[in-house]
Amino acid sequence: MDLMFTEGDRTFREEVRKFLYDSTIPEIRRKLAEGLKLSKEEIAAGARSLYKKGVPTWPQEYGGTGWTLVQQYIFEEEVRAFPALVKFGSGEDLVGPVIYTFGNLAQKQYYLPRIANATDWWCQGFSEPGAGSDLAALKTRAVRHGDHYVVDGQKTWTSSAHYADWIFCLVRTNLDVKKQQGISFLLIDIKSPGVTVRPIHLIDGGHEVSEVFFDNVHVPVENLVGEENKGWGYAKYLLSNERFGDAGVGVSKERMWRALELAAQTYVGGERLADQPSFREKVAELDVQLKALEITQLRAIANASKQQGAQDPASSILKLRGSEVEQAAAELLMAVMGPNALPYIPDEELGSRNEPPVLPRWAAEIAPTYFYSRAASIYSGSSEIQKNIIAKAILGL
Amino acid sequence: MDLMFTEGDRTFREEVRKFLYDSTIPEIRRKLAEGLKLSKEEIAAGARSLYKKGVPTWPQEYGGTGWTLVQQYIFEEEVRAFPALVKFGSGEDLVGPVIYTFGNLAQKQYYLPRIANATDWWCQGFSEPGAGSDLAALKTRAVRHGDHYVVDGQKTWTSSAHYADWIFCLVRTNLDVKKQQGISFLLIDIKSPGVTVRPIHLIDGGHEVSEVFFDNVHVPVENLVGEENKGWGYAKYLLSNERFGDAGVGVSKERMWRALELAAQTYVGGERLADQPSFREKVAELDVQLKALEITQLRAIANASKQQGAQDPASSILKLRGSEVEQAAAELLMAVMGPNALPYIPDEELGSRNEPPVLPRWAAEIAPTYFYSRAASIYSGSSEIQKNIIAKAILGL
Amino acid sequence: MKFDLSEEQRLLTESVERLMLDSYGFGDRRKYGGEDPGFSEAMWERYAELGLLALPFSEEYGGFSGGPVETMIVMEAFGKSLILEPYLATVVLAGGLLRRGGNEAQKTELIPLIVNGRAKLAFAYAESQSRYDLFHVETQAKKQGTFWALSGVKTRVLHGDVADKIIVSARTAGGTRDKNGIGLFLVDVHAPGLTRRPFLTQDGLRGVEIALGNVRVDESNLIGDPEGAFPVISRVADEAVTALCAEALGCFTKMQAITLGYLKTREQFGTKIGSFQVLQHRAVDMLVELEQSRSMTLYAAMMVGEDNTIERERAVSAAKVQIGRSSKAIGHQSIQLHGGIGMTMEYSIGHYFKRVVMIDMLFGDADHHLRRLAALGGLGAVDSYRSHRTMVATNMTTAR
Amino acid sequence: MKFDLSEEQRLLTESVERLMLDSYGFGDRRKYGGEDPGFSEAMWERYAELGLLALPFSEEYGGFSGGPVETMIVMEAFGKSLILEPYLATVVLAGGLLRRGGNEAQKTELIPLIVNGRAKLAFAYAESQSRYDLFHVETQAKKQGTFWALSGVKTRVLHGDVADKIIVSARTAGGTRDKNGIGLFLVDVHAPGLTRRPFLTQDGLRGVEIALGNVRVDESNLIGDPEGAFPVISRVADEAVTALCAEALGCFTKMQAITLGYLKTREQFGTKIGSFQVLQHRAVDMLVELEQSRSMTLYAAMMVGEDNTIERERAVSAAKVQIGRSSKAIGHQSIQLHGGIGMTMEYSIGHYFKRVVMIDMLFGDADHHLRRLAALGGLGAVDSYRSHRTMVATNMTTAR
Repeated sequence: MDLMFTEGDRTFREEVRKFLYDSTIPEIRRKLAEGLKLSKEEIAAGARSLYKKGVPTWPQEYGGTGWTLVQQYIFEEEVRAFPALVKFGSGEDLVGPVIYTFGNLAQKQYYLPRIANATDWWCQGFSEPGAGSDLAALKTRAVRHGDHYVVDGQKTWTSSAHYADWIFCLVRTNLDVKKQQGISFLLIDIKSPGVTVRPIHLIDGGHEVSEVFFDNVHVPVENLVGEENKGWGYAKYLLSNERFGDAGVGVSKERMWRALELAAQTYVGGERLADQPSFREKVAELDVQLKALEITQLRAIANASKQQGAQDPASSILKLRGSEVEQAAAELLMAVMGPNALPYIPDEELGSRNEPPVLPRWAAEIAPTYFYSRAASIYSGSSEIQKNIIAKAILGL
Repeated sequence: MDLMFTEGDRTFREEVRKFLYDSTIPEIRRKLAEGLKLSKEEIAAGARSLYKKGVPTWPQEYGGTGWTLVQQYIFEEEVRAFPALVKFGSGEDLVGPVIYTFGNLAQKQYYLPRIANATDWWCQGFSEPGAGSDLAALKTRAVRHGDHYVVDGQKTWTSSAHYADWIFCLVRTNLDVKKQQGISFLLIDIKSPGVTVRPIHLIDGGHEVSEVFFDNVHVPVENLVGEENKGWGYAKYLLSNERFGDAGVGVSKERMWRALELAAQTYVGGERLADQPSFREKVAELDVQLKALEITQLRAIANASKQQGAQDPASSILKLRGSEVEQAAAELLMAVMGPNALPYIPDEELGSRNEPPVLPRWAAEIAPTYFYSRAASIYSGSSEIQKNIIAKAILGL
Repeated sequence: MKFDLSEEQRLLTESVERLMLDSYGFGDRRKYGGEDPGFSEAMWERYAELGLLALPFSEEYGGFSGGPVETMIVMEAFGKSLILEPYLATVVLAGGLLRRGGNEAQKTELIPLIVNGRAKLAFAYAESQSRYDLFHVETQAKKQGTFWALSGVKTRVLHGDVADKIIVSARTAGGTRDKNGIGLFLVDVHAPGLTRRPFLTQDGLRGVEIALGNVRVDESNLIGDPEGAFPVISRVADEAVTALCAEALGCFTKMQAITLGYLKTREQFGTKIGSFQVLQHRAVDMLVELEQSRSMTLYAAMMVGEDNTIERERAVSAAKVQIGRSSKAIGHQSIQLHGGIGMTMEYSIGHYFKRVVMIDMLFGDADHHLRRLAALGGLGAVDSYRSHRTMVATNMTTAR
Repeated sequence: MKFDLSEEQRLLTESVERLMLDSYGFGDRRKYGGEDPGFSEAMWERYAELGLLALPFSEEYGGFSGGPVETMIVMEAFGKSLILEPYLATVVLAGGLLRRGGNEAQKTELIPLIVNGRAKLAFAYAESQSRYDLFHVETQAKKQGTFWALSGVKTRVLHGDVADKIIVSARTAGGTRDKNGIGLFLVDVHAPGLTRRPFLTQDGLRGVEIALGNVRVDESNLIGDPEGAFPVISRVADEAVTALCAEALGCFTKMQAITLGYLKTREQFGTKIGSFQVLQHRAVDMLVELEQSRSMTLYAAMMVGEDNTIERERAVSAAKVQIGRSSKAIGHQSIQLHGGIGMTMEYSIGHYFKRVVMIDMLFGDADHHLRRLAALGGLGAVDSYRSHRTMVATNMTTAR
């Protein structure tokens, strides 16, 4: 057992730092550091600068870097700390792996390069209003007519659909079988006639998710991934990738860091908050939770490197525990901010305001961050669903 | 709305104090204050001194004081603070009310005075090893033969059975109906041939509960309370009384008080623990919970005084929340005691030891108190059962 | 000990709840909030007609001499509807300062205007560095002949956008964090040198930051002792905290009811989600929090009239701790039990959540009040318990 | 980064787990504990035969030069069986003090005896007022010619009843709470003036209190610098904490398995109780705690060899915080899920519970270590994160 990063890992980290230093666009870095929103064009430019050596998490044959999971972890950590993290939709993390694992040659050749050079922004069409946690209960239908499917139905909670060029969807292609068995995986050009995107405003005041309506939308049959009615299997593969990466250690670290920055500028009862023992203990408590999560994440990575595909107990708790720690970090930020979190400053005003002058600009984002953090235990399979899965799959209950 | 105690209540409290001062046996008070165990004889003597004006919680016609619920609450509070609290089995709180509510004249005349003058120690024979939280699944049988029942079976978790003169039991008298409908309520002389009491040692090291075996035990039919096969209803009445009184505000207060006493003599990092802000905040947190519980208890009393029998949301949470607060108070005590809680001193040695000299004598009881506190959320209907009941009865889920 | 309402209190409850039911549904609230001035002037008139604006004032000024229980009743009902009107600012805060600190002339002039709904007021107590310390005042008031000249910046002045007059706390003597040396000044919003910068709050209300550039305030607009206003401010803040506890309790009550309703109707996996045991137990946890919050709100209402400052502050802080903890517990739980829909602006539960989070941050969050309570020695039950036991022990020893 | 065991480590794991499986069931433990000396001498011999007693010592004294991972492996297996033997006292504590502080003569004499199972030792560090502060030493050691004279009372000396020699910390200089001025003395238990008062522990172990009345200790039995032993004590304590984390992890693993087994077999309301969703989710909570504890135990094992004191102490404290919190969480949950049976002495789960509670109280409970961690500035990840970001920012500014 050697629990340290290897010499090779450490060298890799240095290389990543140099790479980021050389290739990141300064203006994007500055905006990220100040918590400002980026435009779609800026995100695309940022993604292209990050993808210079290939898509970090993909195999080399599909335009990826071919890095190990540990290298990917180090890259992600450095990118986040730099900060240079941008996510150009869910092409890299979600649909890309499905395409190179289950897609045909034509699909690989067409779609993968367009993700790798940040041309196509993808969004995910899984959730539906009637389904919620019961994902397989989806109702959006795709009926085959000759060389195309006709799609009718509705998706919801679709992240960044308003930016997207493409949407990958689970659709029902057979009504006569068990619900999991009649589902197919379709790639749909979001500009197709009959597709309507309508924003959902969330309680943080932002617009991140949308409803997507399909009314008699024609989709060529060559946009079917894998086999018809086998989509549930591809979706499970995708979701296990999504959950695996979802411990959110980097997000939580960054929140803790911001809380400490802010606490160093905040006076409570005439004393610097950052110096008060009870505050320091509160932070230390979170620090322990976060370290435990991080080691658990590393264990899961080590285990996954060893035997691809198998699930160990450590990985199954990443999403569950990760969302709790993320939420605790958001609460900590909020507690530090205190009454100054009261004012609401709409996104569009954020750039032009300099007030309140004693606080960093990202201060205005703190209450919305806290509000939005409540979604972390709901999206990508709620905590209740995660617990049901673990109870069944890991504990055999 | 007048949320204060009335002038009459305050006068009553003064009277109680004077009564306790006049009638309590000093030696018993001393032992209670030092956390020492009392003998059965001492408990009987203590109970007789408390019952001088009648049994506090009973109606006057059966030898009770006829006090209001508020007066009973004040009496209990004062008795505990004095301290003079002794419980001579479960005659007063559990079986007494069943007998005067559902028993016949002969039963009332025979049993009630023997409780009121601390002659008969009663214990409760409800739980069985196979039943656990599913109380109605009990298997102890009572088969009628002429003028007596023959009882066979086993009870468990029977508190102070080794002291008891009588045991009141739920027994199955009909196997052919729904489980709740074939249960009867029997009063059994524990010295009857065929009754065996075997101690269960709990993890606190004490002997408080026992198993009670019934092997061909003959019980006269006149010992049946109410009607045959109607015992479940009487048991529910009894349990609702038990839970109602079970918020344990007094127990928790006393634990918090002891924790503060001990913290005033304890130095941590060279400083008095009682003076450290983070400790004081921890206590204050418990203090808030305890006050909320106490007011909720008073609300339940006020509501019960108004409409006897009806359950309001406040009363349904008393047992549930009460056990949590009791446990939190035990944890606080344990945290204050710290490493000095390590030594285990058996009961029989407690009287003869004076060491460790810097600590009060009840210090040796702290770890056992903490261990035993875990039972609070298990006995008298576990927290899970309470939540099931509340979800159904109060929330309609 | 009576937890029942008196006949008058019952009538008050019924009338305010009826008004809310008729005119303050979630859709009404969205409408009121979406138009200037961000609340309903019509509702404000209704409050005046019903006497709600007159509640805490004594009868000689047109009031009803109501106490903390009456305010609790109104605020709880307001909480259920998430009202937007400046009741706390005008009646509880500014009204409280006038009641407790104002002179005869000030009361005679202003209280009838409040009661009739013709004047709205606000209280500017916060500064950007003050956090929850009401005595941390850097805004200066300097005496110049018969005037006072005020300079400084006050932040988070809730409803200062619609106020006709604003009561400003300012330092007349002493150091930045002294409790002595603070005065209260009644300032006209149109006074030269006063500028207001409006902002929205996270929970859909409005407020202003005020910059005071040598604003002249006549001696007649000084409220009470120019150096001794802090006890009045502190007492009114305790009353405001008690009122906010009641408002939060109203919110909790609705959050619990809405969530329970959702559990009983929403179907997943082919069944009502309320049939899942885990969700049932969570609903029970919410009920427990709600009832504990109700108990502590009652306790605060019972104790906030107490003249013994320590006893009053202990009780009020304890209640605010409970309410703050429950805001998180009930807020998080109710959103989680809803799933995604609970996160949307179209649905009501998130708005309740944001309101209770903001209530936690008004006049001290749970951690702040826990510190205050700990510094005051806790609720004091332990003191009295100990002294009682010691007394008895002494008596008994003497007797032997 | 490798979480896999090496071949040698795998063999060690197998052999110790095999031994426990064969000879240390719950029934065996009751038997061993019920007879004098409160553990099994036979098992102690088996540990010697298997080389477990030799593990951390260097080969020149007959040891195997094992590191923290090897100790972790053994302690985790021991935790699963709740062993009663004085391994921590003899090998980890006294052995650690000898390894790190002893001179050549002392090591040559004593370590082979430990390795062969022929000597048992104990460490007397605690005093009744010292709580968790290892430097709070009032027991006096005064130099008298070639002797030291020790006087004072040491409490909570685990396994001091069976020890042949006890290493005693005593003050040679400085004030009561100074870190300087502490020496370590190897004291024979039969030395004149030394009396032992035995006690049982809450979790079924044995220990003594030691009274030292002018006990003469030869200069040759002084371990290391007479005034500078604290760094050694502190380092060995960190190693003991790491070992205890692993023992607790073993306990947790069994508690989780036993409870899961109970959920799968116990029937109530006509069904296996493991089919109730609420209990399923609780079982998941236990698993999460277990895995987080495993991660932090690994982290402590990885860092306890670190020579940088601050980094080491941060990591060890963080692990002890996690283990302490999990002791409560897993302990409470496993008893609750069992119901009444979990409260009885006849059943195993309560014994595990008591052990993990006592582990929390050895060498500092979770609150103590949280304070230490907070005082050390947390785990430091934030420092490096910040310095990294600042560095990058500076570079980029320069570059522009």
